[in-house]
Amino acid sequence: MSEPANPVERPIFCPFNIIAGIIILVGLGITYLRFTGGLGAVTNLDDNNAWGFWIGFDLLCGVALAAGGYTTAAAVEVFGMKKFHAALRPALLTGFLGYSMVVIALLYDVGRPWRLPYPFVWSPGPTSVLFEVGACVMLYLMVLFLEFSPMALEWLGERKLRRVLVRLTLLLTIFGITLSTMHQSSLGALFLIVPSKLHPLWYSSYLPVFFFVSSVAAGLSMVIFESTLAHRAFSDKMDEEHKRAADAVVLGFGKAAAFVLAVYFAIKTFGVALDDNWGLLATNYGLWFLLEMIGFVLLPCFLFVVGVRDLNPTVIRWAAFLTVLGIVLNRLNICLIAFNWQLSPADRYFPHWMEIGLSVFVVTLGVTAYRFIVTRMPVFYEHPDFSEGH
Amino acid sequence: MSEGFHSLQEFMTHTKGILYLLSLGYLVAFVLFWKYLHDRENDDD
Amino acid sequence: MKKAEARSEVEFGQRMSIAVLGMLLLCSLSSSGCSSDAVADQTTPRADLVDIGERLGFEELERSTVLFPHDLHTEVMLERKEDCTLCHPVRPDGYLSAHFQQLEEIGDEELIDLYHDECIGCHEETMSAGKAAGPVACGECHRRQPVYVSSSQPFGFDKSLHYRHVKAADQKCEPCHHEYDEETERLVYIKGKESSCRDCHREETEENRSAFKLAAHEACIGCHREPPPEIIVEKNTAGPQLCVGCHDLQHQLAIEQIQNPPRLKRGQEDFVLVSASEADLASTKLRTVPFSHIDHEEAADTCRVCHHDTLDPCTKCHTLEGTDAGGWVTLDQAMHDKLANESCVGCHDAKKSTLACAGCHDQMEQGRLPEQDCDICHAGPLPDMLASERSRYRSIDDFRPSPADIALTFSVDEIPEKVEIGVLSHEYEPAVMPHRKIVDQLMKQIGENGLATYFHGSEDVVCQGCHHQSPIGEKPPLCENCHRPDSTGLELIETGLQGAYHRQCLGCHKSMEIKEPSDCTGCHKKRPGMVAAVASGVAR
Amino acid sequence: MSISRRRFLKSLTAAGVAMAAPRPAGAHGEFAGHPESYGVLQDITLCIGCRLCEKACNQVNHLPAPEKPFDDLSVLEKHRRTDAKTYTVVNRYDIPSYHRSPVFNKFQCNHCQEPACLSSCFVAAYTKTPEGAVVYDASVCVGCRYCLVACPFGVPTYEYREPLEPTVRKCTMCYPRLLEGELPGCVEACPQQTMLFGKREDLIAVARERIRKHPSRYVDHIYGEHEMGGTSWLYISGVPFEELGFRTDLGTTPAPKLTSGALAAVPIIIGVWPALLGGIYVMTRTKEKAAVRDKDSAVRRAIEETQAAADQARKQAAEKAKVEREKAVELAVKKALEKAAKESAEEGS
Repeated sequence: MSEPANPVERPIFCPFNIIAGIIILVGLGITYLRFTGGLGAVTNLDDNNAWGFWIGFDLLCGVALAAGGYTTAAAVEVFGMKKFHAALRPALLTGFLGYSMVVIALLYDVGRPWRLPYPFVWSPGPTSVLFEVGACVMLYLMVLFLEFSPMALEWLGERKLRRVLVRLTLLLTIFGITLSTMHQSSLGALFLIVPSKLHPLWYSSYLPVFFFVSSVAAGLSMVIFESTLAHRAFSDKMDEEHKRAADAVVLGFGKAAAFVLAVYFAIKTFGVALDDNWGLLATNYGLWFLLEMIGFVLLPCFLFVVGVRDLNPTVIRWAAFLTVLGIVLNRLNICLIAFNWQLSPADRYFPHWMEIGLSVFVVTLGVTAYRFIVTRMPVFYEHPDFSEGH
Repeated sequence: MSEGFHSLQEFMTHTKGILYLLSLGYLVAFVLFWKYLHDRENDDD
Repeated sequence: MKKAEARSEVEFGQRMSIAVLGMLLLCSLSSSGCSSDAVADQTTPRADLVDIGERLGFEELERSTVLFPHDLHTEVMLERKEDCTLCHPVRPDGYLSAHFQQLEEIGDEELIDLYHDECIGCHEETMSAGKAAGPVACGECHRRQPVYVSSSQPFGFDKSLHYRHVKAADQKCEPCHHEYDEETERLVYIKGKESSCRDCHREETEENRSAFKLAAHEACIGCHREPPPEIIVEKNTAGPQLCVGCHDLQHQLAIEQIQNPPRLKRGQEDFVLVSASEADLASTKLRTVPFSHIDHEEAADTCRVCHHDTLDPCTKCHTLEGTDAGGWVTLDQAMHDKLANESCVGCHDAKKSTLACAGCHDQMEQGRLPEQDCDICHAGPLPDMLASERSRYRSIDDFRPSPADIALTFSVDEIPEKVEIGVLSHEYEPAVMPHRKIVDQLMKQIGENGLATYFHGSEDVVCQGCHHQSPIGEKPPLCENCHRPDSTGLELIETGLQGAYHRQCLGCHKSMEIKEPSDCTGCHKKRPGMVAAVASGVAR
Repeated sequence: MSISRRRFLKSLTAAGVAMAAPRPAGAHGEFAGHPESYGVLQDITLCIGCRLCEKACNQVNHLPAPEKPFDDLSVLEKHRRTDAKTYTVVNRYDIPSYHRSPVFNKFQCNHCQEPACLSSCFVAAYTKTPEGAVVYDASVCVGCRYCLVACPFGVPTYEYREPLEPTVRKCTMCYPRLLEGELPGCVEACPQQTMLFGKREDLIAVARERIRKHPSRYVDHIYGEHEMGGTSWLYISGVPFEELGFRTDLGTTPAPKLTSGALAAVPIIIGVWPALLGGIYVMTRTKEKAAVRDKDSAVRRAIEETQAAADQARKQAAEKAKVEREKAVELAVKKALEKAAKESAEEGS
């Protein structure tokens, strides 16, 4: 239970730092261009395609992949599966950093970022789905911060404040899950208003439910995926109990993910049936839709099932990675590829390299912060003088 | 509440606005009600 | 652990194979979907295509229909010095049967075998003889992506062509017109009963009356091929025998048109007082309508324009209450339906869209029947006086207003030579309109048109083209009296002054397809340095 | 912290009274829009493509000068759309089958009765004015561009090149001019007066009358009467609308209704989720406690049993030992007696 014996001293100029440094420099350059030349200087956005890669990837995919926070918290705190307790803190950390990355990316995409609080303080537009998404993301960011702060306080040794926050965890978890359900589903509801621009195979009145169920699958897979990377990179930071629990977490979450993916595939089929889009499956977009559904929903579900039945964590880890890719593909499909499908190819949108560059910059910021926190704060191990359990 | 609404937009702005306020109030009330129910239970929380 | 691991390996292998198979099946399924998108679209237009599937009247076809290029085969046949009888057997009455290798109707099965044996057989023969031949594989005839597209145009037998045939047949009608004699079950010719082919030969073959399509081809091509003795034909200028001869657009335009061919005498009167049928006459109150049959024959292309079903008088089918034979269309509907080409009002209304008339009439309400105009048509004697007064009227001229009454009330020089429209000029110089030239042009065109002179009543009506609300014969008011410069319409009047000027002038030019002027400076020159009227700023 | 029962009941009654207030008119039925709202009827058959409307719009709104002058009609060769510097454009459509081709059509904001831009804006930067114009307020706009996404006609445009103060730009039906009783710039400038400005009901009546008067000139459909819940800018045309770049597949459902279902679910989730999760938590906790208690009791019982078994074993052992001792004593006594008897017999003999 104690701190690991000898934390490996990390040299400053190890390859990770160098690459991260370059990306951050490029990112800062893009930031300068963004706030001097306006959105047009840095993106391929135009009046036909108002939302591009930043909304499609950083926001939609970022929020979906940061769902690990509420899914793990639900499993451990509310459903009482204490055996996954080891995965709770890393998941909460990933969630918190994920949402911070989302908000940072939002600051770049929105025309006047300093006006972001306007809808809640100045002139609310309650009929807008974005109002609901904005409110929930802001509140959930606070909840995640409060759930993350015990780790920081343990590192800082603030005993009294930590005890108050620990007593609040249950309340925060329940409030967090409620908020997550709302904004994960509302991100899908954003596209309900444009049946004329989103391809009928992807547009459905079930969109909010699709987004929520797929976010649960994303959360579970992200926890598995993130634990794989963490064990490879920071195993020296992990105590014995955490390592031992890793496989249990992977199997448990793998089973849950298999179940959720199967449910997701079923309700997507209901979605196709609801609007009788069977004929569209024979078109080119239909082929792309089938690729997404079979290749990135059924296949990972199948791999999860195989991994769970054979107690083989590596298959589950690969399935989780495939599911994460599937979620990214689904979100990009809805926001970029199947959106404005009725326009001529000349008017269609393709991300500018600086858009992708900036997204990589934001992700690198997140990873660096993750590395900074994980190597200092008691994320993978229990702090010796706070080990009286949560 | 008395004046008529000329468009669905006005009607929804009105109703959704009240709904948000009500749900905010509900959340606070829920926590208080939870405590009100559980403060007499003897075993340690 | 060894055995368990081995088992899981096997199980894992099985599962993976199922997954891969599933993916392959999926790809093949969707790829078939893809190939259907690629369309070979170099289809060559042909006027001689016979759609065999439709021609044989099969309800639904197992494979796509065959488009048979008829002229292609006729040319090949001519090269080989063969004769049409190779495919079309001769009927007892000497005509070539329009059917293929059969004299009377045979069952569907036999038909299919007949076509397959004959066509494929002939193609194989020519192929074995080393010459180029048609397709033998199923897919090459029953094509999903047709190689040919039909550019066949319907062919109409108008007055000019009819007259050429009458001249060729030396004023005799026997060669084409016939009646079916029930007793002798033979075709006989009855003088004075000639009528349009379509009056008897309908869309579908009835018991002793072949469909119009078959009858027309058999009669026309049969005659063009071997003209009967009584037809004098110089150096075989008989009509075309190939499909393209009649059904190709270029060929149709190349047919020699005879201007106003002499009248076709079939015992029709020159002038009629149109009224309800004898039975209904007593119960009608409105005046009868003087109708110049002779003028209408000149104006109409064929008799079928009005006699769209039979050459009998309209009142036979269109009675006051309507009859089943008349499709329950009552007499007044038949005469006044403004959207039907057969009705008087409808046909007159359609004439208003010809270039000469469209200038004014396009602006006006379509098919409007102002109450006070009824007496223009209903000018004949009252129904109860009809019997006695019928003999008094010989022709339409008895009702046509004398040139004096309809003469222009203004003297020509009273009509302004030029009109300068400058009341709105701001960015542009005033526009100068060649008023007299326009009026003269319009009056010339109206004068040449019998319909126009009759219905316009007086020549003053020409002013109504632009001065459309001023009383006829009075000095027309200025446009801005009604169309106010600052209004954009919606009050009583549909548009303000600027709109009125532009709509009227540009509208008329466009309707009469007068190309110039092509831009604003064509009518009024631009005033240098002027900013558009709409200059007042709007807060950003 | 206990809320006295009386105060709790009092607050309930107060809430009840508020709910019973009279229901607003047209609460759930169709909405007829502002009675006096204006609109424009655009007669596409009259437009001659002279672009004077674009020129007027540019001047009236003080928009920057375009690259090509307004009387240069070569721009009509390519299909154009509005952008941040142009609120309206005229496009040419060559339709061979139509005898009066080419046809010109002017595109600008349609000022919907139920605007998608207003419904989607989370700072309510748009207002559907009683006069009918849909106007935009840059002072609250955050620049999220959801209105550009939501508008089915693709009307709002954005100043992508403006780094710090980007605003959305679109036709405002010349709202400031309307307030001064003037006509929109394009309506006033059009030589053909193709566009009729007036109350929306009157425009619909005029449009129907025109179609009735000239059945062969117009397609019998007023575009904008019902599309997306109805627009204030109405069109009548001589050519089917889809050939002029209009979208005829938009349906008649107004934009706010599309998202109202999803938004309605939000309060339900807020209402149900905490209770549900709280319940599950309590269930798992009590199960845990019960499990713990069962474990403890099971442990306790196990201990007692073992003790009982041990006591019993000890008791039995003790009895057995006693019995053996008694037997041994008897044996000893018996032996002693025999010995004594033997001795007495020896003495006796």
